Amino acid sequence: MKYSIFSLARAALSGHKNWQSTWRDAAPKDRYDVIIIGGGGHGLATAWFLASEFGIRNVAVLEKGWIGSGNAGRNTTIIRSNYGLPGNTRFYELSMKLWERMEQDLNYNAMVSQRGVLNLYHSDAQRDAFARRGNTMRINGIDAELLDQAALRKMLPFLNFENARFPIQGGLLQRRGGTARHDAVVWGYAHAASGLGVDIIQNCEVTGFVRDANGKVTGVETSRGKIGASKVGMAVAGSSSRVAAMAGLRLPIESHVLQAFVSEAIKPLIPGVMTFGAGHFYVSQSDKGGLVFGGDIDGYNSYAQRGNLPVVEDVCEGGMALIPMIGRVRLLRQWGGIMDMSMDGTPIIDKSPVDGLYINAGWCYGGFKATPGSGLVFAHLLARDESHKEAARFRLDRFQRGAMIDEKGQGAQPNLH
Amino acid sequence: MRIICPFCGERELGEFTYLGDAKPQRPAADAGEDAVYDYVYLRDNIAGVMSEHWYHGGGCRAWLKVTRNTLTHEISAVEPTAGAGAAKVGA
Amino acid sequence: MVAGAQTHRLANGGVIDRSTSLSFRFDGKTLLGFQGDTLASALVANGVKLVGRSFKYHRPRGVLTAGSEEPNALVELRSGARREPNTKATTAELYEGLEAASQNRWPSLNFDVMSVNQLFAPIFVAGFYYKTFMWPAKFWEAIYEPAIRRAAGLGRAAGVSDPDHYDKAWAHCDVVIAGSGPAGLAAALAAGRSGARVILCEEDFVLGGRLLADGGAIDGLPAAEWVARAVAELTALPDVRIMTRTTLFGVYDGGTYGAIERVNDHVPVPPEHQVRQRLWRIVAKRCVVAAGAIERPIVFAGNDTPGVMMASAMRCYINRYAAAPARRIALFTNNEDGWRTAETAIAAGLQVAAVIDARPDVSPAHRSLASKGGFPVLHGSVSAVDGGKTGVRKISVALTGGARAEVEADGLAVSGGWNPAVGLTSYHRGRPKWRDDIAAFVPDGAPPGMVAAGAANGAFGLGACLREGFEAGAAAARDAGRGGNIGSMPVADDEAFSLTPLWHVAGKGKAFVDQQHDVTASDVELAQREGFQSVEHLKRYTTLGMATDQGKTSNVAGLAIMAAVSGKSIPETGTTIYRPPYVPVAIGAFAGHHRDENFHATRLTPSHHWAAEQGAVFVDTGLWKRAQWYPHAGEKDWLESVTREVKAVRSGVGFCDVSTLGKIDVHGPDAGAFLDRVYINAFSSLAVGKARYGLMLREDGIVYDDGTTSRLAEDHYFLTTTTAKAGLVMQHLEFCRQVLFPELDVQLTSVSDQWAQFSIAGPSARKLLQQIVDESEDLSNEGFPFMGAREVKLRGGLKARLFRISFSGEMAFEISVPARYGEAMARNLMIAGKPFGVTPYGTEALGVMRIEKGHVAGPELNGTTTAGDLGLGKMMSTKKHFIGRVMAGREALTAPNRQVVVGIKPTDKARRLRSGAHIIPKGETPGPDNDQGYVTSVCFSPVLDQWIGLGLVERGRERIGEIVRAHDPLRSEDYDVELCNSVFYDPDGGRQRG
Amino acid sequence: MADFSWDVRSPLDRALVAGPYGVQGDAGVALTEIRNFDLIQVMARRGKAGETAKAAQARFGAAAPETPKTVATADATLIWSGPDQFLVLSKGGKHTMAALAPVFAGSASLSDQSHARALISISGDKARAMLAKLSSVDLHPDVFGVGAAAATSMDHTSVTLWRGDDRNGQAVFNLLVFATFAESLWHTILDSAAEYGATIGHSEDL
Repeated sequence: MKYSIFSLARAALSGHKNWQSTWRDAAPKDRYDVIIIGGGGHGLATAWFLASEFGIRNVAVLEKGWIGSGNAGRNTTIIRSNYGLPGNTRFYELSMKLWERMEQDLNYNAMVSQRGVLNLYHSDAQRDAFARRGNTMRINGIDAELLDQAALRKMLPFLNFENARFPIQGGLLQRRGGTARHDAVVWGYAHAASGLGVDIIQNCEVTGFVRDANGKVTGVETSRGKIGASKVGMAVAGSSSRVAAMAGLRLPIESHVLQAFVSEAIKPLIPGVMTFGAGHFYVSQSDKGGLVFGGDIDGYNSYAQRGNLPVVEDVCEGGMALIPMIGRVRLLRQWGGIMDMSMDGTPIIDKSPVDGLYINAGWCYGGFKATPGSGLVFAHLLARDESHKEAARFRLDRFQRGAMIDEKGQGAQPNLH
Repeated sequence: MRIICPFCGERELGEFTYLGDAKPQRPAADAGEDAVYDYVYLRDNIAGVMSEHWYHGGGCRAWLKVTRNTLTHEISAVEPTAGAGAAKVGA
Repeated sequence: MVAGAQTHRLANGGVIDRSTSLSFRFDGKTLLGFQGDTLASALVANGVKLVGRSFKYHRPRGVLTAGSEEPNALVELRSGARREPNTKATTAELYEGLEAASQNRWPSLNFDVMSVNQLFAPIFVAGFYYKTFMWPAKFWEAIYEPAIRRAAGLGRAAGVSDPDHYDKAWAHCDVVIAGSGPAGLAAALAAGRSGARVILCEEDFVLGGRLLADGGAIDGLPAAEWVARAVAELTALPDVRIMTRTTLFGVYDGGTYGAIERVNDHVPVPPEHQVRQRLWRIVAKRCVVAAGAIERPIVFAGNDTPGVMMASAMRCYINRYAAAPARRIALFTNNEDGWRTAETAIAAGLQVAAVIDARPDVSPAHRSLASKGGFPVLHGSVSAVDGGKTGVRKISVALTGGARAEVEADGLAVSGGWNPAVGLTSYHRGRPKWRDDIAAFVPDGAPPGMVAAGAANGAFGLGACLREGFEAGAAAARDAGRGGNIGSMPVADDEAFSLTPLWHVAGKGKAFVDQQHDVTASDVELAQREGFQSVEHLKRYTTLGMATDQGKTSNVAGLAIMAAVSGKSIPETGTTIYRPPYVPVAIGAFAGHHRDENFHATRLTPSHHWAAEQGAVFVDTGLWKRAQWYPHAGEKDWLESVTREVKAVRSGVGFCDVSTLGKIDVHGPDAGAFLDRVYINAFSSLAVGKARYGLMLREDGIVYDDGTTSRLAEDHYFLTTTTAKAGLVMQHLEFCRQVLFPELDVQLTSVSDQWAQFSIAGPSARKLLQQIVDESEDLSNEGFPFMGAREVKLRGGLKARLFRISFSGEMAFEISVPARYGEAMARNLMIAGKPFGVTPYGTEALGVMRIEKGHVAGPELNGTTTAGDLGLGKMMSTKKHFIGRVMAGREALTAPNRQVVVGIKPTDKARRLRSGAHIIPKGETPGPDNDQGYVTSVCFSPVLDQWIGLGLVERGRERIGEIVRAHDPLRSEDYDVELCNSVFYDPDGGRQRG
Repeated sequence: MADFSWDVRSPLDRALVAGPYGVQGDAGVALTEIRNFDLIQVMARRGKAGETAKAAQARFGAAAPETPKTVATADATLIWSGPDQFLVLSKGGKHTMAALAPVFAGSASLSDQSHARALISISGDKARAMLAKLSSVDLHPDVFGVGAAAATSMDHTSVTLWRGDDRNGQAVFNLLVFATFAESLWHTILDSAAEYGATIGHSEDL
């Protein structure tokens, strides 16, 4: 049933008894043209693009738990394309353009909300770095504005302009940035992909790869039996190294925990998304009214999906330093997601050294905003066996060649990216 | 998390800085690009017990080798690195 | 306004101080309560039934519980800057002058326009918004979302800076105990007696937990008396600390527990010098969770009508607060415990209209109670409740066997059994396990060192609570190595326990599972129908359990209903993951003292206060405050001041405090060999008494840091780092020393704070210095040539370190004196320099001169540049191994088309150059393919009398003289610039050699 | 020829205001800055722990601390500061760089820290309560006794904390903080002490 206000009204008459399942909960077939490991946003988007853009519909998405149970359902829902380095800039803009049409493409309201993303600066050096980045965006046809303090005082009078340790000087604004309802993105892609015949298989954990005599991957072993495939793509943020290891691969990736926080629901207080340039804090307010905020990763390798107290304090200190009016607003929930941090802070989308296995990994904490773009370029790679032009720099061998894409300039130390 | 520094005793996480996996050994001076690439970039990224380098910068400034489970954060052993307490070598 | 009478206050009883009556305001109406009341109990005592409106449908809601699990009775507490949204009336302590307002209604609680939402209820089902508001795309931000956002949310935040203070503290103990009910007190007694260091946290402002409401007899004493004795005994123990108004909200790695103490929330305004709340990090060897259990509702049509209340809450209001939630009470229970409410009501002289018991039969004792109290016992379930915002009027009962009955009452107590508070024990992803005998989840897989006891562990009898608590306390103390005599265990009888699970009564009308989020039983069924069967999907799709009560009263009922409709068992269905904090915690408390100017520490240079006296303008660089420039009267802007300072240096002499540079003593026989490995150039070959510029790479071949390092003795080097990297370089060098090269005999010490260091630059620098150093010191070019370094004696005998190094390009020195002389040094430089027109200069002038000289700094050392990019490739020694050497050779890092440092100046001398402008070939349309680099650093050069800069530009050094575009769309600028030699001033360096 | 005055200024010279602070009445905390001291860091060289210990024993008539504690000698306090390291705190020029250099020649490296730190002495019956806001170290008397020392952090800043001899029945905690952080940390200390009432002063005596 197509979703609309009319179908909703019709359904209401019958007490909503006639709604079908949002996606088909499929059982594994013997083989598929393409198997995607990972039923998160990236995996489901890849399946949808394979079916809708490349006409490959004999596709299965294997999810070890329930779809969206990984980082797709744990992030702080921010979308933006305000990157500064070649490779990132145009890829994230490709993704942003896909966000802008997602709901109509999928017939599912993911609440894509372009309320703006603002990065605050507190020193001349930061301003200059933002100017460089903003100009890169503009040269690539992406919207960006450099605001001074006066403009910010008008726009966000509640920021701490008066007695801040690091006074706010201005900010880099991308008005097209914003947020999207993370779970709805997962359900929307599942809904649409399933509608095109993609099998979404939950509670199906991959336990190994099936290889032929030449070492080519020809399928996967799973908790629900062996499944054959011509090509296997992995989109398993938080488990990339573990899955790659099943194929004997070591990746330039470390897994770290990133915490996220939500406050009690309050009436509208904070307009868009803002990031504090002098501390570890960024925040937006959800449609439900909760302040959704976060900061830095906990800083050490971890697969435990929970955070530590010092980081909670660090993040709230940033919040109070920037927005002293939130002191009495209460933190409602804290949780942690596992970030696969690459060695330069930039993702890897490439064929793996193992024939038949394709990698989509190393998103650090940039994964959510990349969901539609990642789906498209990964589908392109799987369908055509060559990189999409906007993902050509996300090659695995870039570290051997010295062609890192290091926005933060921190080098091969993932916990600093 | 609390780390028992072999020199200072049990201390709060905030006193320590993390570097990463302590297993990769720095290749010899004459090692080639591949060996150094492997050392600098490739990680086992262990889900389980891992040996790590931590720096007690907020305390005695010793670099430590910490054995920690990345699934539970449980710390099973902490020892000084070779150069921490080097005045006692040979003694 | 006349204070309302406490119409529902019982004549006697209660743990309240009737001698202290408090007046307070609710929605503008002045009411009275007593010391010892919560806002909720005071409202109950005043007969207030309607206290709030629900999230989505704006349905009228009353008080449901008497604790932190409350979903409905949320208020905006206090006013103005102290207004605090979503405060639970059930935990807010009453104080004189308390102000509270109901939330999420307009214009008033009684008449709420948004309650029209109920008309749309048929459409506003779970997840309806995912199915609509999609067309046209633009309308989402413009129309739909703003409307939804305004409607959503609950209370309003103050909207202005929080005027109160918060702080944080550490506490250490053997055993921390959460909860001071029978189990918690027993645990504290056992542990305390054994000599353990104990911290007992109680979120309430009175100790006793359920004993306050349900009484009972312990060791033959009335509960209240026993509690008093226990508390007296604990208070007498030196190492036992009792913390009331303190909630243990989280457990973190290594036995660290988070607790929030509401130090002054029970007074209108915190006293001077005191905080509102304090965050505690409690480090404990063991933890006993005695947080009790939460009574769960039964879901039936109209179960959200004001006047419907948890049975245990009703007992609490009657017994603890002597406040009657209703005068004629009906009870709906599926278990033995619920009956206590009927007993309590009768004991308090209230009417019991009927007891509706879902179980096949009730005990003889209760039968006689019914006949004594003259009320019927109806076997069946409540199918509907009649009554609106004025509260319960009539209750329809579906009797076992199909008949129907109606009961008239103004209050309905509901007991669906008890859920142990499994939050704390589940925060490390331990999944609670189902126990059929009590039809509830109990803790399992608790974090190391933590154990649950009493009701929190599914032991609901008073005797069992005492037993489990006492044993847990004793065991915890033992594990912590305390062996003292624990004395005798407190004893009490165990009440009978019988329960017939009942989650949902089918019926017409909305039956609420999550009252705050308006999630109904049919929403759960819809979720199941649409494939959201995993409990996590259920939660996310319906928002069940995501409200401010964190689903304490709704989660289990919700998943039980999901289990029923999906034909699974409850344990198969499982629970969602439990997340800290156990109760919502103010963000201000997590921040503590670290806000405003205390957000981060501040570092001051030795001459800071002197510079302040001179009227210096300071800039934040990292944690440092540095003098940026020293304005003179009449100067129109910073540029005029900076230009004056630069000219003064270039024509005469100036000085600048450069103490912020990282300074490291490198000692030991292998110091030279060590530096050879960390720098790309050689230092073992550096002669004693000489300084050299050094460059460090990261292991990946990218430039890490730079600075001058001097050899003061065979086995002693003095290394300097950039201000920004000082701490990181020290850490890196210690890593090299301790981990990479442990075979080298080298010692490192930071001496950054030991030395006040000044740069003295300009043609007259030597003349000035000669005034200050002892006559015996030879500063001539022969006696102390360029790049010399040595100790010198100053007039008056003070020893200093002197370096003949130049960042400005002028004849310059850096001199270090022990820091406590730093301020004197600045004053003396002014005195000594007077004849030469000495001028103190700040970081801006410093920056101008380094750009004029083409020295690279932070903007060029940006973590992505190689030595070659910076024009320093030749420094890379080919004769030795050093960190970063191998990776620096990779193809992309040595490619001919890399962006390298080059000078840039606008062709129009009047043009201002800006950092961040991009470099585009002349005559081309800017695009990703011809974006060849950008401007990294700019300044107005007094020497060249124009803006100049440095940039990173593709093949820049091969393109000297080429005219290109500086493209700056952000600032709507686009102009021609010339690529030029990065050394704008005195290229052959004659001036600095003097 | 101009004549110069080389007056010394402690890093707390401006921030410290002698007298009462915070809540009036009986002060719960006493804060005293100790000014103008000599502080030398001694770092044993590779394999030279034994020789360094001998040299220290000979010089101070007491063994230097090898674990986190302090050793009080006739005219100096030796404070453990890390593996193979200790600080020599003294007054009146008895143990300066010049004096100690020959003592440890060849066995240890010395670094002058006399001006790199400010020294604050904290006592009073609320000293522990106040320090609990600043320090994550357990200062319970059974755990942190007289002579105990810790290289630790306060407010994300490295400090050296040790417990001196009790003064009229009350514990005394000594705190070495980095000079450039001193003023900032001092204000944090004052904020922490305000609710207990503090009495503030400075002294030239250890």
